[in-house]
Amino acid sequence: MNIWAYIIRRLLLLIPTLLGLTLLVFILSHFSGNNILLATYLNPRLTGTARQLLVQKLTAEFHLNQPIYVQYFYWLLQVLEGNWGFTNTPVFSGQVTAAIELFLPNTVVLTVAAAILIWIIGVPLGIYSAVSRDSAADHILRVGSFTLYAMPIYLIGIALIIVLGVYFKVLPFSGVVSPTLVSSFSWYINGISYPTHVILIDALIHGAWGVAFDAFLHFILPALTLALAIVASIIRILRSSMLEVLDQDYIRLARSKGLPERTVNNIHAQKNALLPMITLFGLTVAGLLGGAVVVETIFSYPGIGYWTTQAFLNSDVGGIMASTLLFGLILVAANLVVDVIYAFIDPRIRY
Amino acid sequence: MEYTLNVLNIKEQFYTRRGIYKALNGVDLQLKKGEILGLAGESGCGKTTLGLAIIGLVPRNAAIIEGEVLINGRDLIAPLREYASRNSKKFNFRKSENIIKKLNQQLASIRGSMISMVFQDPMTSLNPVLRIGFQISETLVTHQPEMLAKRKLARSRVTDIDLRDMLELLKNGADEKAIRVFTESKGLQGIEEQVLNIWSRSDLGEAKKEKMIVSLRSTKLGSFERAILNGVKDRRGMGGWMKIPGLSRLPKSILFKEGYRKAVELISTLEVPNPEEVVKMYPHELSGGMRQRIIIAIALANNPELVIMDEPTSALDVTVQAQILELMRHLKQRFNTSFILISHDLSVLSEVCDRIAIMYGGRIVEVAETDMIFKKPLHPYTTMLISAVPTFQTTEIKGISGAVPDMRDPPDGCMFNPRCPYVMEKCKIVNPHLGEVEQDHSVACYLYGD
Amino acid sequence: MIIAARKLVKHFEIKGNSVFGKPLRLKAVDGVDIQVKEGEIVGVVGESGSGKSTLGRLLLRLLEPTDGVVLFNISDDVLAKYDFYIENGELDRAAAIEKDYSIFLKKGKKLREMRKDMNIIFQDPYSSLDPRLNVLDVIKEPIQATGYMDSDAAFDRCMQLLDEVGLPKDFAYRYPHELSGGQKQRVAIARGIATLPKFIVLDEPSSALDVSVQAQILTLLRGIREKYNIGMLIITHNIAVISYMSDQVNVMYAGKIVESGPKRDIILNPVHPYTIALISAVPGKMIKSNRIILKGDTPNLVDPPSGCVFHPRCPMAFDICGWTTDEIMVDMIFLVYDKYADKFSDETVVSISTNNSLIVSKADEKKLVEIINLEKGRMKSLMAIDRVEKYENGAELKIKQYQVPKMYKHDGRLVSCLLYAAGDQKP
Amino acid sequence: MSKKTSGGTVNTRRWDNIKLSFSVFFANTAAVVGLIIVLVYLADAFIMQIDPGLLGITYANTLVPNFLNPVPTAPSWQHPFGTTYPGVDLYTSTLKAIRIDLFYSFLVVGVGAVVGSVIGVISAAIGGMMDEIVMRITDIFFSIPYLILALAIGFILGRTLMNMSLTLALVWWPIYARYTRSTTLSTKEFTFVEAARASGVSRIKIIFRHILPNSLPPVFIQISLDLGAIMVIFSTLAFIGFITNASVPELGYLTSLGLNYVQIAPWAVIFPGVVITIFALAVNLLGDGLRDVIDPRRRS
Repeated sequence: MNIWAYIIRRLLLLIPTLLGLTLLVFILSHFSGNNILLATYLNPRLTGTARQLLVQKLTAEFHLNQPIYVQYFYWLLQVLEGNWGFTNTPVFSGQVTAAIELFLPNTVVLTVAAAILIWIIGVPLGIYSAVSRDSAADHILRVGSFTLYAMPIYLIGIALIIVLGVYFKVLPFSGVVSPTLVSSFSWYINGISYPTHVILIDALIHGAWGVAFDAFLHFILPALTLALAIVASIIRILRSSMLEVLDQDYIRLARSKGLPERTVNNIHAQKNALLPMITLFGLTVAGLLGGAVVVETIFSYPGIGYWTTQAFLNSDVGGIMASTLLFGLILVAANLVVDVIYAFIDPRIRY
Repeated sequence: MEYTLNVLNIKEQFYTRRGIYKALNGVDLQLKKGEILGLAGESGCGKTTLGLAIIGLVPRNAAIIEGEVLINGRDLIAPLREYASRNSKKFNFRKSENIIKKLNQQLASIRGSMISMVFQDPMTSLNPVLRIGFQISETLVTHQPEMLAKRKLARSRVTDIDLRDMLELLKNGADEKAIRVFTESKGLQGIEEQVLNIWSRSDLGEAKKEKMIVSLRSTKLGSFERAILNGVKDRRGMGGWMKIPGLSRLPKSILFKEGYRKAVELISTLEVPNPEEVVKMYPHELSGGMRQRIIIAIALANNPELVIMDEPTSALDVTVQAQILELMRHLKQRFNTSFILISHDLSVLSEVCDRIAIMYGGRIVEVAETDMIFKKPLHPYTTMLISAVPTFQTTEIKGISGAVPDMRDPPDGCMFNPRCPYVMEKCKIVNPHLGEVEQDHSVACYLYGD
Repeated sequence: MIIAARKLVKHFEIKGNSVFGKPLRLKAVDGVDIQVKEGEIVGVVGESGSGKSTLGRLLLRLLEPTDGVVLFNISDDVLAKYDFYIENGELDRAAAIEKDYSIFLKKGKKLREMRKDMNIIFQDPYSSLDPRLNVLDVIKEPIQATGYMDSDAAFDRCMQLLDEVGLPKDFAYRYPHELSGGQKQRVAIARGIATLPKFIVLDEPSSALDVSVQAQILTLLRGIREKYNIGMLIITHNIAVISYMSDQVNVMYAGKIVESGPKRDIILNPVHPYTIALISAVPGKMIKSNRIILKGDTPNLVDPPSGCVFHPRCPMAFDICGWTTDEIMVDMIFLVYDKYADKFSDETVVSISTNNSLIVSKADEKKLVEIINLEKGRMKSLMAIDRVEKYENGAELKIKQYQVPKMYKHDGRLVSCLLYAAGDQKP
Repeated sequence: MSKKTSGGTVNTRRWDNIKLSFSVFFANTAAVVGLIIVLVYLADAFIMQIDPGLLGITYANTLVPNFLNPVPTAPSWQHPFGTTYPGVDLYTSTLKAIRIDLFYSFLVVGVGAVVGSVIGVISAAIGGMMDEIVMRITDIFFSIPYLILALAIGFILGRTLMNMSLTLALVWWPIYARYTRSTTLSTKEFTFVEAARASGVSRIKIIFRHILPNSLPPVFIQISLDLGAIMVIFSTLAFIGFITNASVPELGYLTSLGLNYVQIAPWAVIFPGVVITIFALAVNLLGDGLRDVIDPRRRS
């Protein structure tokens, strides 16, 4: 079957998913009546008659007097145009799109760093654990990954804080940069030259090495927590998938060819065990995004997740709905990319 | 008598949760050079276990408690036996796994070069994510890198005139030997098999063959490449710098390229159509019959002394099975290799085997030449097995009453005694040993003496 | 006839290549006529993918057909009438007969009653018994589901059945995983004959078993036929089993029956090229000498060969067996670019021009004719070239129209091969 | 008569089977440890429900603060786990919290599993358009990270314990729907289903007699395995502030109470966290052992 036909089919499947996703968010924001939708788009700073006028304007714009499916349609139009409403939380107050612009880069950097860590740590350990099955190292790895798997993310974070932050005092564990340093760089305070909204990168761009180093230290614990929370399942799944592959007929044939054990493991077994892991990457993204909410909250790391919990705790409907939609879009996109990559990489065309 | 393979009193057990499964209970087997031996029996009789034990591929819950597998006098499975005899009471999975890993390392130089195996299911035996050519050339690069180097060097040295001379010779009906003499006189060893293979291909027209032979001469090799190939050819450096991961990549990629060429030649002799395209394919693009040919090509790639074929045609259709059996008859003539052909189907064995051994309950109960097994079966089990198979002529078939023994708790004495119509008192006490009752006809049954 | 199928067709839809286009259709069974008499064993033999299992399931209405009818329990003269109506286009009258006998038109109670009269025994005894039911429940199932007997009688009937299939009575309370393969198959047989059906499909009943057990099972099945006069359809890839079991034999290839007739005639004197090759391929010492080795594999059923489905592999194929321009082009390309490359210029191009002609540009038509005549013997597709004409600077190859074989009567059997087309049907 | 004697042999054979299952399970030491831990947790919950006085606890449903000494104190004889803000004894609070967490976790799993498996079975059994629609709906649920979705739904429903478990059930059912659907579909493929059809068994009877009994057991195992994971997520939601009521003994909430004192009183966050981890770990170990028992491959 033609790979492009598959990709087109996959893209077509995206349409119902996206419609469903937006519909779900719309229904959620609509659940207690029109006023919540209105609240999303009402600039919280306005008062008095100006507010009245806006309510009228919004009612007209979103056709709030009409049946709900008409409202959905107009809401969808607004969302497509980039009008996601307003958010009002202690960490940010204003246009949702501005909030996303501010918080999203931090979350992206955090999750990407964690994802890289996960694969660097998880893949070799998982394979090693399977290849040296029942050895002492395998037992330790299994107990370790089992325990990590059972731990709530926040406990992993707190444990790291207690050990590395409180007991050894080697790493900071709150915010993205030390408060004492903030005054030393004017570009941050004034918000003038703030191209990526990620202090670590911005500091590097400005050549502020001291700030960058400090930001990097702040970055280690959140990234490590997020990575540890997910890596356990990667190790476990990879181990069992590798063990399954090692039982296959073609591995027996490879051995009967007289290939060195190293070649059997590295070429014949690993390739087959790692290929399905690509599809697992989509699941990893889901785990990472969910985990980011908790991790960012614990470490006061200014990402989407932190903003979401703040919105949640402060009853800010604009923030909640926007981040739900945003996370959904990211996940859908990630799954799409994974499926397409997999279609290209796996020679067995199985779709 | 010099035997290619000598299996002596091999006993193998599997440790399972429900008890010890006694898979092999003292098997003796000899195989002459160039012989095809058939191994027949019903499921659970231990025929596949025996095949795997010979090549040393045992599962991790297996223990070989006794016996030897001698290939050209070398004892293959000694470590397993020694481990099992040291730990006869307790069985430890982790230790057994370590022993098996060590055994795999030890046998790596023998497997694929001296002894190789073809497995039952062609659909699952090839690695789904590696190209056919890679899977064939892998075994060549591992065991015969110098041969590959020689081929490539010969191609770089050969001149147009040499090739045209050879073509002339072939057109005048020269045989293999004449070409060999010619290449040796020119110092071009390695080119002759390439020329001969192209010439003997039946899927190509003459004009194309000529074109291919003339274009065998390759462009000049770089001096670095030449140095590497010379090193590989003289087996220099293979032990040393070839092992360093980064450095070995270049020679390996050169050798693999050559391996693909050799793979094309190999599978073209196995009558695979369009071999040039097939080597670039993945297994799932081929039919079952074609995959089995590829697996046979892998097994034969290094001209091994012994090939064990475990039910090579059972998963295939009758007409495809006929193709493969036909192919095996050709191979028997071409290669001077010994085969062990394992099958539950006596009629398949009767087509290609010189001798047939019948297994029951982890033992060989009868061995004889193929004709003798059918004309004059001695063991009651053999007789009953043959009369249970329906053929075009038969109007009456007889099943064997009773069931195969539970090998976790096998009967005392002869394993067949609970189902045997001629059972005697002593059958239930002591196992009869396999003795020669006629020339080249051995049977393990008290009906024919002790 | 206990059962008769007419023009039975089953196409499975599979995921297609195009995005919006029609799904591809796998033609598993493509126009099959078959019938089984009371107490007769009819064999269907074929290789994997020949559609034989699908046929068995259609006859029991375990699958709904794409087209065609299956008439159940129909007397010979009614069937003859039906065939007559169909042949003469009297469809109303045919439909009236279908209404009474077609299994696909039965509903509700009638359907359940029909189920009482037919059953199936599967190949794999491991998955054909529910692991959570004991033997008694398994055997009781058809008795109770079809209302054949009430609950008390059913128990005694089960005991009787266990005895019948050679199992001790205390097996009634065992679970499938406690039984060996042969014992499981005996239980499946007991379930199959529990309601004393008139017709049973045996789908590879012995393929998963060892030969010694296979012999027991086959003998048991033959005994049951003798005793109860049940009509059976045995489906298998094993010709020896067919030869041992059946009275009539049907050979299937790529969804079609290619030869059908009494066992003796077909096994000992096959006439269809495929049957000849299939029977000669059976391993064993006896018939090795004149074996025919077929080239290639069974065809892709999504896009089966045109004309006779067997023609690409047929050693006896001739000009109108179904050669298409595609097939001829492949062979012409081999000749022009490979075998006789020295006789053509490098710029020669082979292309398909219309439905029945090929263009070879920049080539001498005389040379082409010479080569075609020379190679006809080896490359059967070239036989379909009717004539070679000059065309611009090259040549045009005109292709003969192929014919689709029907079932021809020949030597006491039906055979679907143009070689045996009778006088007036002769091409 | 014959019925009786054979019944006897059935019983012994069944007993052998059970004995084998037990021996397989008890050969796995980790699983046995898991079982014991789970039993201890259940016993604690039981005592808290019936008579908390047995463990010297008076108010099983609320935390008892001590505003006289709100700052966390280190573990001592009086407070084996120490105290957390505002002067709450951690040991007794944990004992109380186990009951609350277990109850709501069971609720989530129960509601989610019932809804999900019913939808999954129907979807697989009917197939066609119905199946397609169910698949698309679950796709939509899977396209949002569950924690976010839980926050969004929780936001609408309101922040109470009961709503929190309803929220999680809403987020969780698609997982069971998918899982049940796949096991049902694979059971449908077995020839015994076809054999039943050939024997004239009706569609509905086939579903109840053949398909469900064979496809539900693995679902049940999965469900029991999820108990640990659900408890972890439940406490996570509580930790990030789902619960507003300040006196609920819930493990995640207990952890969050000590968060501000992490530098001076690490025990205040470690103890409640460890209690959850141990339970999740035990459930996983137990599940592994159970899987050994039903998997015929691992049995032999």
